[in-house]
Amino acid sequence: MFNHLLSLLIWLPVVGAIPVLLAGAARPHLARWLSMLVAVLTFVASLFLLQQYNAAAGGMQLTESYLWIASWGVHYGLAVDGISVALIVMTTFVGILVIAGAWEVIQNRPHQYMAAMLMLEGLLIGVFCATDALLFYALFEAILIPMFILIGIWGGPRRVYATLKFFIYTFFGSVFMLIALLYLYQKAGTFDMATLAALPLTMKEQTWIFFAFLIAFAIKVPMVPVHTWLPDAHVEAPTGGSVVLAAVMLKVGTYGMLRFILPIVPDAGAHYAWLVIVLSLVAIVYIGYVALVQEDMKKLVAYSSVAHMGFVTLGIFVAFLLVRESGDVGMAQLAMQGAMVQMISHGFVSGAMFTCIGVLYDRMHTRSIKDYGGVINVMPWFGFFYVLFAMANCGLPGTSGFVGEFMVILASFSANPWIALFAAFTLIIGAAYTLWLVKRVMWGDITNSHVAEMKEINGRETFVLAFFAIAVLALGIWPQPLVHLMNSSVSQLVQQLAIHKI
Amino acid sequence: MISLAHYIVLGAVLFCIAVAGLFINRKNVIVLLMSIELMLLAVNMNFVAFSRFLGDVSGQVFVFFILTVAAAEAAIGLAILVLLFRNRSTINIADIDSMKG
Amino acid sequence: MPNINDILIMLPEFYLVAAACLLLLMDAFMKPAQRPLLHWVSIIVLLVAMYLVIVGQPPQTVTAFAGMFVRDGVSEVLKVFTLGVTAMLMVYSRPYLIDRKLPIGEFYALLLFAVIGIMLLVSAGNLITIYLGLELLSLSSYALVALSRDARLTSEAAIKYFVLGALASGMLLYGMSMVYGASGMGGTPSLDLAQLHQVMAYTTAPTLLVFGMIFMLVGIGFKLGAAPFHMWIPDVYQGAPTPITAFIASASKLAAFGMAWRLLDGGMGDLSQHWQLMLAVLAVVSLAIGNLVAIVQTNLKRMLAYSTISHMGYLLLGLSAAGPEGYAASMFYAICYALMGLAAFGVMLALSRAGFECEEIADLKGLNQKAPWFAFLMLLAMFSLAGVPPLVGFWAKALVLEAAIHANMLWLALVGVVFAIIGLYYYLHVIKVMYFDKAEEGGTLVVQQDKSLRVVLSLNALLLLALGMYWGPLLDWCRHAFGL
Amino acid sequence: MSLSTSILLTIALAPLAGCLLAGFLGKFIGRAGAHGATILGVGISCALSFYVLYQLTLGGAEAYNQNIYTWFQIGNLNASVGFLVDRLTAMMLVVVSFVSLLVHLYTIGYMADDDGYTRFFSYISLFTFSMFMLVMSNNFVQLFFGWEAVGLVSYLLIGFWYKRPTAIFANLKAFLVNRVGDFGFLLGIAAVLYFLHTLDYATAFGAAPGLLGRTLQITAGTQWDAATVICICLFVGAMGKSAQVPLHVWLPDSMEGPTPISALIHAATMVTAGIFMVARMSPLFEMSSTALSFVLVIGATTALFTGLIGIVQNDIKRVIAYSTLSQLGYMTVALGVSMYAGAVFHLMTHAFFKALLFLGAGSVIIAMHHEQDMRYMGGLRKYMPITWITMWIGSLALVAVPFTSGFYSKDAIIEAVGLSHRWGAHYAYFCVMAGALVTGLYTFRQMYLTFHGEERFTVLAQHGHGGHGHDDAHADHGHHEPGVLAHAPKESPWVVTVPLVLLAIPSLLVGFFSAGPVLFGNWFGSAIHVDPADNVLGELGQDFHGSLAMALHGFTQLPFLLVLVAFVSCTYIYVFNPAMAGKIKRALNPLWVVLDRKYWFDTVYFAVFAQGSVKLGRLLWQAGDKAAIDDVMVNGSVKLVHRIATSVRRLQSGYLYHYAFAMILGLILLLGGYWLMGSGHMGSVLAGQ
Repeated sequence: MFNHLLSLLIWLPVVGAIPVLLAGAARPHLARWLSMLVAVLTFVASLFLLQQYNAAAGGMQLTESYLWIASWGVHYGLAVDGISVALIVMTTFVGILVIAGAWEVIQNRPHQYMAAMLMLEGLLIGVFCATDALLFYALFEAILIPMFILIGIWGGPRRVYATLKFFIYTFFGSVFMLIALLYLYQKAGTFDMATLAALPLTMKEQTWIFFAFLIAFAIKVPMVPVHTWLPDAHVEAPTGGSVVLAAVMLKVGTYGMLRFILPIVPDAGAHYAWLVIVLSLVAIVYIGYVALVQEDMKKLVAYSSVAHMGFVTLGIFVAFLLVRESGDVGMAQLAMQGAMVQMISHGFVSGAMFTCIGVLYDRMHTRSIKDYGGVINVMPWFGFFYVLFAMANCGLPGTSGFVGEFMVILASFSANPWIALFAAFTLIIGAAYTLWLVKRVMWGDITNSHVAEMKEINGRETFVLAFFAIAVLALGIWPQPLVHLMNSSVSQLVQQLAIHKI
Repeated sequence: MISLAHYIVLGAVLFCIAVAGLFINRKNVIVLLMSIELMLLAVNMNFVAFSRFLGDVSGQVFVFFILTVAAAEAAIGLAILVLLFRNRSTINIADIDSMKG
Repeated sequence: MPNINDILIMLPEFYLVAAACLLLLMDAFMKPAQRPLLHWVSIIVLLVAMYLVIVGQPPQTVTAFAGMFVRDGVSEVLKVFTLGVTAMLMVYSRPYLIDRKLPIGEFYALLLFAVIGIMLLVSAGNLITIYLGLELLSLSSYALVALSRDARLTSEAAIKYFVLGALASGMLLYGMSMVYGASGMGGTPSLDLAQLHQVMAYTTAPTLLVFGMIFMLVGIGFKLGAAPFHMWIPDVYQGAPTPITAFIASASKLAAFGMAWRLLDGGMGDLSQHWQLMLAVLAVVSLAIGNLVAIVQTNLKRMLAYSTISHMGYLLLGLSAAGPEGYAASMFYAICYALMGLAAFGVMLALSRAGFECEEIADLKGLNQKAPWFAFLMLLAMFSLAGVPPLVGFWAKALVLEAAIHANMLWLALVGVVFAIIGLYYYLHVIKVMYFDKAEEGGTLVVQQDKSLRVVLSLNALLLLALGMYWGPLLDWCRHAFGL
Repeated sequence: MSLSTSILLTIALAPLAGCLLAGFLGKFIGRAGAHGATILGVGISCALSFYVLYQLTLGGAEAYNQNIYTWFQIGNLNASVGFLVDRLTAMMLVVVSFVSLLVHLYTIGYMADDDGYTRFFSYISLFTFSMFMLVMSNNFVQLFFGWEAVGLVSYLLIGFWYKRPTAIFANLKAFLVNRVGDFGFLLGIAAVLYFLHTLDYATAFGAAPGLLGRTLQITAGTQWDAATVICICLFVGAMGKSAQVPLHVWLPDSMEGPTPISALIHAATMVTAGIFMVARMSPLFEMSSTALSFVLVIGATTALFTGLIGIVQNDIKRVIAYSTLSQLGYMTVALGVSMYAGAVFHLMTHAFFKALLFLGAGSVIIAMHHEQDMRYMGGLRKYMPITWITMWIGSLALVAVPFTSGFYSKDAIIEAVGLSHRWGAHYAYFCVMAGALVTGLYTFRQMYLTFHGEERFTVLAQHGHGGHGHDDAHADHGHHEPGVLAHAPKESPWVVTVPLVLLAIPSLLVGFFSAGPVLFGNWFGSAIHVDPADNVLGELGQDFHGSLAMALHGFTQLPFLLVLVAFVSCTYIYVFNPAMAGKIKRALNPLWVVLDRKYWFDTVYFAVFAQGSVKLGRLLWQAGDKAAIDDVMVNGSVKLVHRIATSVRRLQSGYLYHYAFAMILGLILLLGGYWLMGSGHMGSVLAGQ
């Protein structure tokens, strides 16, 4: 029954979106419950996946492969390794919370909203288990459509600018990746990622392909200096949109790096690792400062996402340095593992932060920090969650936010103390912008009469936030299960780093 | 003795005149129709010359077709011309610019 | 001596000619009340023709009338899609014609003649057949453009189309005459494409030949609407009645591809190293002008006109690869483009009615609130035109890009994608208007109630999605047509 | 026999359970339930801690070192949560749990009328748990966990009265300054991992000797000694946590929190975590005398100069806060001369008498209706005798009068510094010696201002004890002008005074009984490693002949004389000639200003780091993100495309003849292009035939 588990995971939400859409604007409640049903079923399916996947063995499992386009040898190829499994489970988990979070918040055409969300979820899952480069690319691009709609219809005042910027920005990056893929197809005669990984390439070719890939994924992650679409998109997107964007969509970029840059162009990757590392450090420090002065809560958290994703890219490419220069495989695994954990953790933390901001926004209809102050006085329980997630956001041990950053910093010290020095700077700047936000929003006496009228979070919101909190704490207190899930896959990735293709 | 080259040159000259007529003339649409006819004549000149000198009739056959089509073309052209005149009571090319950009 | 075989081979064409003439007679003797009947009649006629084409499909290439007429894979594919596309188009245009009281009979008859022209053109084996097909198509198109007699823009569009078209075919002919001459120098002169293929090898006047080729290139460029021979496209698209625009944008692009392939690969195959680069240049210019100018358009038809130009640029990418893969990719592109364009214009037709032409982009404001389904169909069409997966437009682009890379023209592929990014903007703009803008009060949007239109249009748009999900068969068909 | 895991787990988790109960179910179990649950939890840990101490000292149990569960396992790197319980830990456990228990008790009285009653109990229990995790850790990861967790609780508690702008400023400041320390600490851990390939104490300490001669390439050409890098990085963490100059600025502000936590967190336990950590890391620190000199100098500076500030403070809690800073300096100095045992010993005694002083101050503050300014106190001794006496006991211990516990710890440190030959020892010796005088000055001044002299407050007409004097909501807005009390001050309830008494006892006696074994008896055993070469404590031990002799000998020593001087002068100034204080202040005005401004640390930090970062951030945002990337690159290119488009569209002039001309042009270009570059092809083609 599990032979087509992955297909099920992809198609269940995508197809499930159709009845939701058909429920129509007339029957919003039917649409909501249907979508919740679909989301829950998907989550259950992903739990089966978790149980089916043999973490100890590692490698690609639950493979499905059908010839899709014969004349091009394109396969409908799906398979997962530990990393994909983790990401997929996170996606489905967040999927439920997003649907619940939008429950009665979205009044304008909820059926379309929910349907778009489900489509998005399905496509994202697809991205995480595609083993055929062309399939990956198609899904990679296709996720833009529902997100474009989500931001454009249910977004804020400048939503049109934001969503166009988001779409064109990301599209811009990926077309070069398409060229690179087609070029690889010329050489290899297939789009199968495993085969491409084995394809020998000269340094010149690798360099060009590397940059083609890099621009595509760097924009998605996003890395400095191609990150400016993210704050706008986040600020304008509806809460659910922001959550999915931050929690899952950004991961597509780093995931792509793992699946394409590492195995296909390892030498160029190693040769230009310093570039990515520098950019990541810039993201951590520079963006930290930028986040510090944001007046808009969502913008602030969006910038902090950029900084946190900096750790993911940092971890991945520090692994290059460690393997190629220090030859320290153990440390490389630590770095890579740290990047992976950071991906998952950031999914939960940023998702939770955006949900919190959504909760505030639904009550006050403003995201500007100066309108708040003393919220804790009227919403103590919400305050608890908010502070918890804030602490996770500035990497407090015991929360998931700490684990990944800790691993990456530790590992990068072995590569070069200076990298660790700049990376560790996030301890200070991260705490600064997050806690200053908390100070201005949560603490203090009530100055704004509207704040005084705010209602404590209701059951639904508590449900959503509580689940996020559980995830954040669980990962923080006992990351080993997650680490174990990805460990063998990570070590295989790291071994690939050492392979020279020239 | 007139060689093939002369005919070809003549055809080319006719063709150039026709083309020139097409974009130098800015007054009258009728002139455009005439230039088009002239262009076709240049083509026919070529075909006939070639087929005569290379001793192959297919060229001349083609010419017949061209002549026929040209007639039809002229008919439609004039019809459109009439239509144009009825709609705007002018056939001055410089005035036909309501669609641009 | 023509024998029965020749007749059989050309049966679909003969049948269509007869049908078209019959249609004219019916139109002449019918009472106005019955005229709408012609609509169904002509659709059936087309479907029957399609059937004839399919069943009569020869196992391998056959020729008729001493090679004047060729039936091979390519012609079959193009014919099938031409007929299909035109049939769909007829469905879309019925309400339009009725609302505006346009002369139904002439419309269908002319459309049929145009289709016959296309069918001749795509299976021409001889310069004469090419010319005849082309002219049959062009002349009927001129007339069709001028069909709504009392519109200012229409007549202007018609005259521009006519004059430029005549100029183009004049150049084509002039080029043909040169080629004919060149073929005679050092060998037996001929108008037969198959024989012209050899000319390069023996001719003593190669320059003449290449010049002829270049003149013919102008004709091809004009028919495709590739810059700088594109000037007619925006004005004609905007001025012509929307159904005609749709026809020019869909069926006659198939014809243009067929003609280009016949002439370039069939006739001038040996000169590929010359026209390859020229086509590449045309492609780049078309991509640039089409995509750039489309951005600043406010009229939807005009915007689609410029987008056509850019799409022809992509099509040329495939052609300029000068190999069967490239041709297959181009044909795939032409077919997909025909479907996409048809869908887009179909939505416009569905939203137009007596006294209201839906052709400004602003007319689509808030369509998602008024008619979500049609907004969705338009969304599919737009994303497909923009080349966003999972819609077929993306795969078409991918194919031609791959062909270009295959022909070691990486730079061309890069130019292609860069302009794809610019192009993205104006398609997204349409979606933005439909989905993100509020419909203004008392908006004029009403969807045609015509069932057949709704159904066929939906199928058409969903086909873009379906093909995007599973485009293998179509591609295989195209490749098979080129013997791959 | 060995310690049982379950006992240790109970010690750690009992307070956590109490915290969760009080925190999440506070609404249901009510105030009594809340303090009942938490006190029970801490009580259990306290009892068990004493049991563990007993086991380790008299019960003959050997140190416990086991992993509880694997935190993560990557390759051969294993990060676990585990306990290392030796005598060092046991002592910390006892101190922490004991003080914590008393503070819990005390809180019942102190916070009686506060709205956040249950929340407060949940916080301090959470703190106790975190502190246990810190001291019981057997590896660096868990250490860091506890390290930051106590920081978090400190953050929450400083900002406990979150309505006060000063409070929420102070807690942010505290957290950030601590983060600066943690920044170094984390790098230190990274360095440990890099050089020793483990995060586990035992393994790391075992491998520590291997650090000898290993270096770290910082920049091309500069090699730093590995041990020095590790130790200094780790010590930076200690500087943050234990408020050593220049990272001391957060501690005085932390007095914004309720007094019980000032006693518990910011005097007795958390701030000493740094000291504990360095003592725990002694095997590493012994590898680098450079690092130790660094520690020494920092400590000495802190000891003297923060003490000086204490002299000019008027807020009773701030005086004690600065004295805490100064005492932490003493401990650090002790570390600096590799006298780890001494440092920990002083840590313990200090915990008792400083907690006592804080709680006493709290008692005074209750009596004064949350008036903390000593200028409006005076003559309180007749109102609150217990507080008065216990605080005198604490003060005597603080100034290290012989026989008090403070004497044994502090005097030993001073002596040891005198003996040490480490670089910077002389400077340190001067500092700690002068520090003794300074300690005396601010301590006696405080006592006199508070309990002696004439009453500088006025009492309004008596009316019923609304107890709203305790009400912090009132205190926040301070709408009673200074020095005016609703009703006369009175002794605090028993829940307040009992802890005072219970703390006074160890403050007096613990030194006398434990000085011998702990300081000179190598009581810590393997827990602390000292390189024999510079084992000053050992030297000191040569002429140690029992606590009694040490105390008597102490009377003749310079430190005691300095204290005497301080006592006499304070007595004269504040009892017999109150006007004198003002005169001296005027006379030494420049000095007074320097101290009053706290050497301008805060001013500079705020201007440079706080405002500076904001300015920098704004600059980067506007110039980088907005201008350079968005306006120029992104929107700029869009505008460019648009401009090109608008110009290109003009080609579409609408005139037929232009269209025709364009076509001709195209033709000519193709022909010309062929003419220019095509001939080459022609040649090749013709050759091919």
